[in-house]
Order: sequence, then structure tokens, then C-alpha cells
Amino acid sequence: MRDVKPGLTVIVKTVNRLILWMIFLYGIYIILHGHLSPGGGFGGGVVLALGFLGVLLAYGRGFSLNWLRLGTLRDLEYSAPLLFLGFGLAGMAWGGAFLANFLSKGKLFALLSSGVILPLNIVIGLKVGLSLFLVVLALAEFDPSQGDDE
Amino acid sequence: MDSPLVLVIAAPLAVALLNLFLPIALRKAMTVIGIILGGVLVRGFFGAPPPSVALFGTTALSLDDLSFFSLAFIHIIGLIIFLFCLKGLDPGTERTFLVLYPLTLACANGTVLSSHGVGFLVFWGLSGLALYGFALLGQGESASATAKKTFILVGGSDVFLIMGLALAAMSSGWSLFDARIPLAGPAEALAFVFLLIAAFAKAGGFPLHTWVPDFSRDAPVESAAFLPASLDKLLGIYLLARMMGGYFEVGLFTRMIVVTLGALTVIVAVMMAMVQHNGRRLLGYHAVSQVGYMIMGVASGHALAFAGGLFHLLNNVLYKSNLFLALGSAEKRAGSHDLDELGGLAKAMPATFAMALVGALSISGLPPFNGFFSKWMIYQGLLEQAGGLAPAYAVWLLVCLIMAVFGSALTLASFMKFLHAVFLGRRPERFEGLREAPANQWLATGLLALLCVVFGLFAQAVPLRLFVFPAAREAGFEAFTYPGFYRPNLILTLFVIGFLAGLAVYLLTAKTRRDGAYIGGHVPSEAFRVTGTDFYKEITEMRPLATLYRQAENKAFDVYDLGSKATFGLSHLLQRAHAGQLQVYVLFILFGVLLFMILAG
Amino acid sequence: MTLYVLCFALFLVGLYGILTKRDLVKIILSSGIMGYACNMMLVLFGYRREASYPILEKGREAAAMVDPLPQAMVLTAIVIELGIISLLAALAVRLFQKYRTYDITKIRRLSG
Amino acid sequence: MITPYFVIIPLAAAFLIPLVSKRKTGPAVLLSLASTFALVVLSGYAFFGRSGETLVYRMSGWKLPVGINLVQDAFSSFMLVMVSLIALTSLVFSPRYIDRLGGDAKYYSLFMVLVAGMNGVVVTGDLFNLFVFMEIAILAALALVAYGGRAHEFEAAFKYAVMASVSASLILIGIAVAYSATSSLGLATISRGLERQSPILVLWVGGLFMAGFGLKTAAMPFHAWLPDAHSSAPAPISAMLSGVLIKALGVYVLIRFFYNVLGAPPLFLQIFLVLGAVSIILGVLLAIGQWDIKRLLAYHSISQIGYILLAMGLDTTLGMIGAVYHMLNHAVFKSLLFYNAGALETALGTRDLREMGNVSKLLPVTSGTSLIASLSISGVPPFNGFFSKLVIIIAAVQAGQPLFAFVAVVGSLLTLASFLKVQKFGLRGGRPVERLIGEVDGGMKTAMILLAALCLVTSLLIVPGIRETTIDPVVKVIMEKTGHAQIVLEK
Repeated sequence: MRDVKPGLTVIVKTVNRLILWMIFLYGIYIILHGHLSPGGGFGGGVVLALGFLGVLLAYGRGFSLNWLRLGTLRDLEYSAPLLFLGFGLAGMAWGGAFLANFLSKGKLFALLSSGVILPLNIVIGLKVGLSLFLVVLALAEFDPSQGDDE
Repeated sequence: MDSPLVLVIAAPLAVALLNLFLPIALRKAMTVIGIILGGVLVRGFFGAPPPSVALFGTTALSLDDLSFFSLAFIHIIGLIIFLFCLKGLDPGTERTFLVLYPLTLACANGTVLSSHGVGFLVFWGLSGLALYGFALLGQGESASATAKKTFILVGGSDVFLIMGLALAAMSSGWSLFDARIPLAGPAEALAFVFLLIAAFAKAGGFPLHTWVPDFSRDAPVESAAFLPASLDKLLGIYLLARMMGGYFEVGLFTRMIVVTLGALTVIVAVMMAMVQHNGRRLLGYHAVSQVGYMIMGVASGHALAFAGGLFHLLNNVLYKSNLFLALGSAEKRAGSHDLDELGGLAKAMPATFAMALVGALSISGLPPFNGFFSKWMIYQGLLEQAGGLAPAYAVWLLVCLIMAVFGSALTLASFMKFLHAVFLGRRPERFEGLREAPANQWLATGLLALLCVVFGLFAQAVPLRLFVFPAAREAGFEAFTYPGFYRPNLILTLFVIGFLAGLAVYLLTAKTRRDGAYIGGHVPSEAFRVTGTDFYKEITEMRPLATLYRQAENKAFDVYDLGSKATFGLSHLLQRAHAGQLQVYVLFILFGVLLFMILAG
Repeated sequence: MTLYVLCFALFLVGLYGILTKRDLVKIILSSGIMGYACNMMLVLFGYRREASYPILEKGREAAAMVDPLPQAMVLTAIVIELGIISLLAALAVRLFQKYRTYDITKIRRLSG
Repeated sequence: MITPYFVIIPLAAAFLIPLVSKRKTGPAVLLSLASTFALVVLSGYAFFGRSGETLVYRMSGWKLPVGINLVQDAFSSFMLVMVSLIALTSLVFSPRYIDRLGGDAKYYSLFMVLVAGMNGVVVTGDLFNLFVFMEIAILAALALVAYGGRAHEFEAAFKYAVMASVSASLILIGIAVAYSATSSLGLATISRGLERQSPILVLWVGGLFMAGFGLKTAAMPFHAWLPDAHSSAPAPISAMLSGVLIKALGVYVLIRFFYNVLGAPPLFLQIFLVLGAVSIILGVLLAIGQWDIKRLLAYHSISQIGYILLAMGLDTTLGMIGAVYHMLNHAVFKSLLFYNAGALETALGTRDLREMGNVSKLLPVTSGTSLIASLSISGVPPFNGFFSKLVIIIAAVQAGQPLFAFVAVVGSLLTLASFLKVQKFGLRGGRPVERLIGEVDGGMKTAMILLAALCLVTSLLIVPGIRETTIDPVVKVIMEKTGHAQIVLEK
């Protein structure tokens, strides 16, 4: 028996390597243009998570966890909602109400417009992407054949 | 807030709270002080009722003659029984006992003083809670089961009281004292029934009486004398007297039903009492059976019988607590309350025996003791009432009366057995060297016995004139005529003469020889000892009674047991619908949704 | 109208699945289907005939648009559903570890 | 404006906890305790300091009907006080108990999410927002039910989740119908809008919500998840679920929606009465046959919720006083009972009443407080349960519903019976217990004593004079019915 490398075949791995950054780019694009076109934090975040998912599928759990630091990912995930709340509170401080806009609204149809929506989209994208990935990772950790009969 | 009425409730309550923290000796002292203080206050109310106390705009506490009657005897009996408790309490439960005792007194005072329904409910429920507290102090194996049963019956009846008072309040407001509710509509009738349930459960009337014998067996004996024999009777009959004497306008038929229940209480309980092997249970059943007379008297609606019922309440409180305490003294020395194991204690404890003898004669209704007088009043009242009724009702009433009289005879029989089993007969060897009960104990029973005699001899002059007749008048019963002829002094004189003559005959003529038992040459051993319980063994084997007794032993007539069986059956049925099937659960939801959709059209 | 009926039919499909299927995974999928039916219903309620998508673009007049609010709600509902379904999936796997079966009728230790 | 902080504080705590406490649970405990304590203080201030006022907070400054608004009136503040108080005691109770389950900081994080969800439901004035917060709370509750990691806990959580998703679908359809009819999501604007709609539509919306939130309330045909979930969860979580979750997510929403939005349509009041009566009787009958102490308590939650529903259905001020008061009382004594069960489980290692015995000497605090709680729930004076049941029964009689009053009476009697069963077998039985497996620590004792004291203190709330500042403003808000929407819209 030759020892089986974790993950899928070399074709998948190669394709994945090529395509991964495009997926990420696409996700980031959707997140950043959430206030201009369909999309936004949630959709972009899902695309980001799919990118991670590709790595997980192609290379297996061990590699992915080496490649990404699980602890850091978790911390990032936890701090994303805190950032969101922070923006909300900042709105309270400067805008008069929770989540009120306190940044310049900019010019219509420009990337840096619509005030606080863009940073919020980024935060949401971060949160959704990481959460989804972590959910899948957590589900992948289960081994149904293992377990304690009670 | 500084009204003496508040103080009467607050003083024992404060004592109870203080007693949580004091050492035992001080707890006792505080309790005595509290009761005496209350007694002094109540003494002050005599003839000069204090003003009512208003709370939140309504009259909360007030005093009329009926409440004064109960209040006075709560204090008297509370003091005497506590005299018994000064020494010889079970050390394991003493601390709690001394907290519960003043608490109970406070609740009882509050109950009889509350003129507003809600206050009455609170105090009534609290006194039930105190009862549960005492029941929890019991030590035996069955004590916890008894506590449960007691509180389900007594505490459970509280909710009926709530419902009853709420229904009654619909037509007359919340005042308990001055309402005259005609039993016209279903709401009023229902209110009457619910209040009756509460009163019966508290006083121990058939068919809600079954907690009394159990409680008497398992709880500390002092509390058996204190609660089911005294305070709960005072409270339960107090409520019944209020209901029958003014709160409701009760029709004849309803009265007859209640009187019948009373007669049933008498006869059922006394039949059960007769065959008991346990002294405390025996006394407990008698406590129930005596309630029957009170119910009959109070419910009949005749002035003399009403007064007789109230008087019987007082008398019962006196002799029943006397008997419980006497048995308690014997039990504390001999270590058992099983009639089969006791015997021959009269020589060792002559004082206790003498007191118990007075109590037993009183309860059996022998003249000139008090029990006779009150029973006699009730009988007279009922007879007179039967004379003025339609024939069917008259026969009905007479049947009830006959049952009661028969019950009275059986009571006498039963107490012969009791006295024999505990105090007479041959003394088992292990009781050699038993000493008389401590002075405080026989002093307490002695006081009670003395009151029994006094109430019998001077019934007209003392208890009836001072307490009972005013209370009956408060309830609207005025004309007290004695159709028969009874004069206790004369009876006493005749008795004394007869007794002296007998003594003279005994001393002068007879030559008695005393000898040991001769059993065909055998050495008399324990096996040959005749215990008191064997007297009535045949009754349990007589033919229709045998089956009834067997059924009763299996608790076929116990409301509590029947109820719990039905409940658990239903529960089991329902549990089978909750078998862990997710689909079934979702179907429940679907059913609900469809129901709503159909309702919504 | 047809669309509403179809939506309702989809909902019933989901309900049918929950009521009749024994497999944990199928139950999870059925509950998902029920959720989708609701979401579609919500989107349908926001639909307006002959209207365009509710996005403001450069050089486009603000014409009649479908109601965007239900769509935002649906998006949120989808997220919630995602949460519930992932939780259900996790529970299903753990249940299998404990009970060695995916059959819901055999998973009934809690009863009575 | 303090309203948004009721959500912000617990939510921030929930996400800070995993950041600050990696391995040790110490910081997590401290942080969650501190934030819950802050919530208690804030809600106490909101309730007692600004009672009677209706505060409307516009999220990000948008006005109705466009924006989401938070509405805080006396009723919300009352619920907030209740939630925070029970949450605080639950957290005090937790540390030792959760350690025993091999717990970590996630527990506290989930706990704070649960609190955030409930607070959110209570303060929001927007229907969809309410739905979202409800789902947040349910998700956290599901995870917490399964937290112990044993087979039956997963089973309970799974069944609960399936049923919750069914009810979520129903609620969502209800929201969709309401939105399509009124083109708005604010409760106040919906209330305005539905007044102009056909009554059939109102009934449909009501029916859907009744079914959906009825499941959260665990009224009788929708109750089946409750005994599983509440008995499987860790004891402090059972206390939260039975004590406040079913009220914040269920009863509160039902009252808010049917009184303040729909204006108490008579058909639904009838349904409340019938559901309440059925829940009282069947719940208590199911409870009395149980031997598992936590399952018994869980069934009693159904029965006690029945009292609240029944009182809600009376549509009188007195009835509503009873409902609101009983809601608070039930939160107090039911949580206490679950703590008792948890302490017993810790000390004896079993939940089966038949295997317990007389522990009144060994566990004086547990048995003492459980006696108080049992008497409270059975309606024995002077504890709080007596007064709320008294009010409910009187209200039912006065509202001309003596039959329902009688149902309440019978339910109360059976409740007493089943709790005396608990006392007899669990705590004061004949069989003495020699040895304890685990220790009931200071935190547990503190929580129990605190709630036992509350059992007595809350009975004062019915005293006229105190009632005017506590329960009456709450009832006033509810009995304003749709007039409340006007107040919100004018703000």
C-alpha cells in the first residue's frame, strides 16, 4: 500500500491553486460593491467561504489548518460582530442613533460613497465568510463511525 | 396599626420570628409570654370589642362575638397545651416546633379576626401550612406520606375556598361578617359547596377526614392535640358556623344534607375508631367523629342545636386534647403508642390516668361531664326541630339523630377499650419502674380535665353565658329554651351518693381475696396477657361489616386515595400520547394550526 | 395565483417530508424546503407586475420597481435558516454517534 | 437613550468572551456576570425610574414606517427586569455546574446570545426584527440544550429544532401576510394598517401567529418540545428556558401582538381561555405521573403557562394583572425549582425521585428553598404564587367565567399534590441518604437563596400602593390595546 496523500487528485489541486485567488477576488469585489450593485457583505462572504471550502476539499483538513491558523480565524470571526457593534456605537456617538451614518456620504455611484454602509459590508463579509467556513470545518471534524454508544 | 386586634396577631408572629434565632429555653419563655400577652389582650376585648382595623380602604380585621368565642379558646387551649410542651418535647425537632407553635397561633388568630375574604384566605392557608410544618416533624416511616396527604387535603381545600369566596363576593362583596347571601343562583350554590369543602377538610368532616387519623399517628403528639384536635376544629367549625349563621341564607334541604354528612361523620369515624390498634389513630378517628356532632348542631338551624354545636366544639377541644396529651405522657414514658404493647400504666402514672379517665368519660357523653351537656343540647334541638317539620324530613332527621346517638354509645365502648388497653389490664414486665409523667404534663392534662368538669357542672353559668350564647346570638339564633329536664348538680349529687353507697357496701360487707392469675398451672407469661384491642375483634368479622372493614383497610373509601388513583390513571393515559415520536409531535402542531384556520374561517 | 398555489404546494411537500420521513437528513431537508416555500411566498408578496429590479443604476430612470423590502427579509431569513440547518446537521451527526441510527422513530429515549 | 444597550451589552459580551478567555473560564464568568449585572441595573432604572413613559428609539435615525424602531414601555421594561434578574441568578448558579459538564467559555458566550435574543424580542417595535431576535434566542437555546453532550440532550435539541423551524415557517408566513396587507413591518403601523383590512385577513394573521408563537409559549397542542428540551438542558439553562424564554418569546409576543396590535379580538381571547384551560389540566396531569424531577418541572411549566394564557383571555384589567404578576412569579419560582433540581442532581447523581431520599439534614439550603418554591408554585400563602393565582381565580369569576376559574382551582390542587410528591420522595422521604456524590457550592446556594427571598418579596407586589408603581403601569400599557400604537406613532 502506498501512503495516500490527503485531499483530492493533483488536477483538482492545481486548478484550485489557480482559481482560488480569483474566487477571493470575486468575493471581495462583491463585498466592496454591495452598496452599488446586487451583492454585499453576505453574498461576498459566502463566496469567500466557498474559496476556503475549495482549499479544504482539495487539500484536506490537515493542510488547510496548517495554511490557515484556526485560532486567528476564530478570533477574527468573533471580533467581526464587535466591529459591527463598534460602528453602531460610533453612530450613536456622532450620528445621533445606533448605526446612524457618521461618515461622508460621498458622490452617488462612486466606490467610496454611502457612508457607513461600505465598512459594515466589509465587516459582515468577514463574519459570514469565516463563520460559514468554520461551520463546514466543524461539521467535517465529526466522524460518524467514531463515537460512544450510550 | 396600633390597634389591639393587630397586636393579637402580631405578638405571636413576632415571637415566631424571634424564635428562629433564640436558644431553646428562651424560645419557650418567649412563647409563653406571647400567649399570655395575647390572652390579656383578648381578656380586654370582653364586653368591650375594639374598633375594626381598616387596611387599603376596606375593613380588614374586626371582632364580633363569634370570633371572640374562637379567639378566647385559641388562647386558652394554646396556653394549656404549651404548658405540656414545656418539658419532654422531642429534642430532634424541638427547635422547629417552637417556631411553628406561635406561628400557628398567629395564623389562627388572624383567621378568626379577618373580616375581609382575602385576609381570611391568607391566614387560613397559612394555618394549613403550619399544619404541614408539624406533619413534617414526624419521625416514623410513614411520616412523609402522611405529611403529603395532610397537606393535599387541607392545603388543597384552600383553592376551593378561594373560588368559593370569589363566587360569594360577586353577590355580596368581600366582607365575611355582614353578608346574607341567598342560595338562589348556581353561583351562590357553588360558593356554598366550595366553602363547605374547605370547612370540612379543615375540621375533618366526612368524607375529607382521612388526614386526621394519619396525622395523629405520625406527627408529634403535642401537635396532634394542638391542631387536628383543637385549632383546626375551632377554625373549621368557625367557618361552618359563619356559613350557617348568616353568611348564607340556607334552605332546609341544604341543611338536611349537611346534617346527614355530620351524622355519617359520626358513625363512620367511630366504627373505624373502635377497631384501631394504635392509640393515636383511635383518638384521631374520635376527633373526626366528634366533629360530626358539631356539624349536625351547627348545620341544623335550630337555635339550641346551634349553641349546642358550638358548645360541643369547646368541650371537644378540651377533652380531646386532654386525651391526646395523656396518651402522649404515657407514650413518652412507655415508648409506644400501640395499644397492643401498652397496658397497666394506671399504677405507675396515677395522675395521668385520672385525667384521662375524666377525658374519656367526657367524650363518651356521661353526665355530669361537659360532653353530655353539649350532646344533650344538640339532641334536644334536633328533636324539637324534627317536631316542626314535614313527616318525610322529620323521619330523615330522626334517622340522623339515631345514628348520632348510636355513635355516642360506640364511643363509650371504644373508650372502655382505650382505657383498658393503656392504663388497666396486666402490666407488661418491661414497664416495671416507670415513673409518673413530669409535673408540667399532668398539670396540663389536669387543667383540661378540670375544665371538663367545670364546663359540665356549671355549663349555664360559665361557658354558655359568657361565650356560646353571645356567639350564637351573633349568628342570629336567639331563643334558647330547654324542653327537657337536666340539672348537672342533681346528677352529680346522685352519682356521688351512688358511688359512696357502693364504696360503703364494698368496705363493709365484701371480703375480697387478691391473687395472681391462675392458668392451669402455667407460669403467666406475656403470651397470655389480654390486650384491650381484643375487645372488638369480632366486629371486624361480623357479616356485612367484615367486607366494609376490609375495603376500608384497602382505602377504598378514602377520597384521597381514590383521587390519586384516578389522577395517575389519567396521567398514564396521557403519557402514552407522548412517546417520543417526533412525527406525532408535529401532528399536534398541525392539528392546532388547522383548528385555528378553521376557527378563523 | 398559480404561483401562490405552487408555493403552498412546496410548503406542503416540506410538511409531508417532516411528517413521513424517518431519516434525519431527509427531515432536515424537508424543513429546509418548508423554509424555502415561505421565502418564496415572501418574495412573491413583494412582486409587482411589469416592474424592474429595485436597484438604482447610472443612467436609468427610477421606474416602477418591485418591493425590495421582502427581498431583504428573505435574505435575512435565509441566513437564519442556514444557521438552523447547520445546527440540525451537526445534531444529526452527533445523534448518529450516540444512537447508531439515522431513523428518527428509533431515537425516542425521551418519552412520557 | 438606553434602549439599544439592552441588546448591545449582551451581544458585545457574547463575542468578547471567546476573545478574552481562551482556556480558563474565569474571565468569561466575570465578564458575563458583569454585563448581566449591568443589565439588571439598567432595566431596574428603566422600570422604576421611567415607569409609564413610552420610549421610542429609531435605529440609525430612520422614521417609521421606513426604519426599524425600538419601543420601550413599562411592559418591555418589566420583561427586561425579569429576564436580567433570572439571567443573573442563572449565571451565579452556573460555574460549578458547568465545570462538572466539562464546560468552557462557549457556554457563557451562548448564554449571552440567548439573553441578547430575548432582550431584542422584548424591546423591538418591528415585526421582522422580532422574528430575527427570536431566532437568535432559539438558536442559542438549541445549542445550550445540547450542551451537555449526552444522547438524550442531542435528541431533545433535534426535536426542538425541527418543531421550532416549523413554527418559524408559520410565523414567517404570518409576517408575509401582514406585510402584504399593510406594507409595513412596524408593530404600530401594522396595527394601524390592519384596522382597515377585512376581518378575515386579521383572523388569518392572528391564527398563524397564534400557532407560531403558541409553540414558543408551549401552550397545549404545541407543547411537545418543552418537556424534552427543558428537562435535558443543564439546570441553569432549564431555569432560563422555563423561567423566561417561553415568556419573552411566547407570552410577551402574544400579549403584545394580540392586545397592542390586533386590539384583543374576541375569537382569540376565547382561544386563549380554552388553550389556557387545556394546558393547565393536561400539563399538570402529565406532570404528576413523572418520576424524573426535571421532566416533572417541565410539564408544570406548561400548566403554569396555562394560567397566564387563561388570565390573558379574560380581557379584564384584573385578569391582566393576574397574568403579568403570575408571569413574574412563575419566572422566580420555576427557576428556583430548576436550580433545586440541579443541586440535587449534583449532590445525588440522579434525577429520579425514587432514588432520592431524606436530604433535609445534608442539604439544608436546597431542601429549604425547594420547599419555599414548591409552596409558591402550589399557591400557598404567604408566597407569591398564592397571590397571583388568587387574582387569576377572582378575575375569572368576576369576568363571568366560573368554569375556567374552576379549572384553575383543580389545576392548583393537582399542582400542590405533585409538588408534595416531589417533597415526599425527593427531599423529605422516609429513606435517609448517607452520602453525597457532589458538593453544592456557594454560587448555587447564593442563587437559590436569592430566588427564595424573591419568592417572598414579590408577594408584596400585589399590595395596593406597591402595585400602583409596579404592575399597574404594565397592565395599563397592555389594556390600552391599539391605543398604544397611536402613542408609538406620535413619538
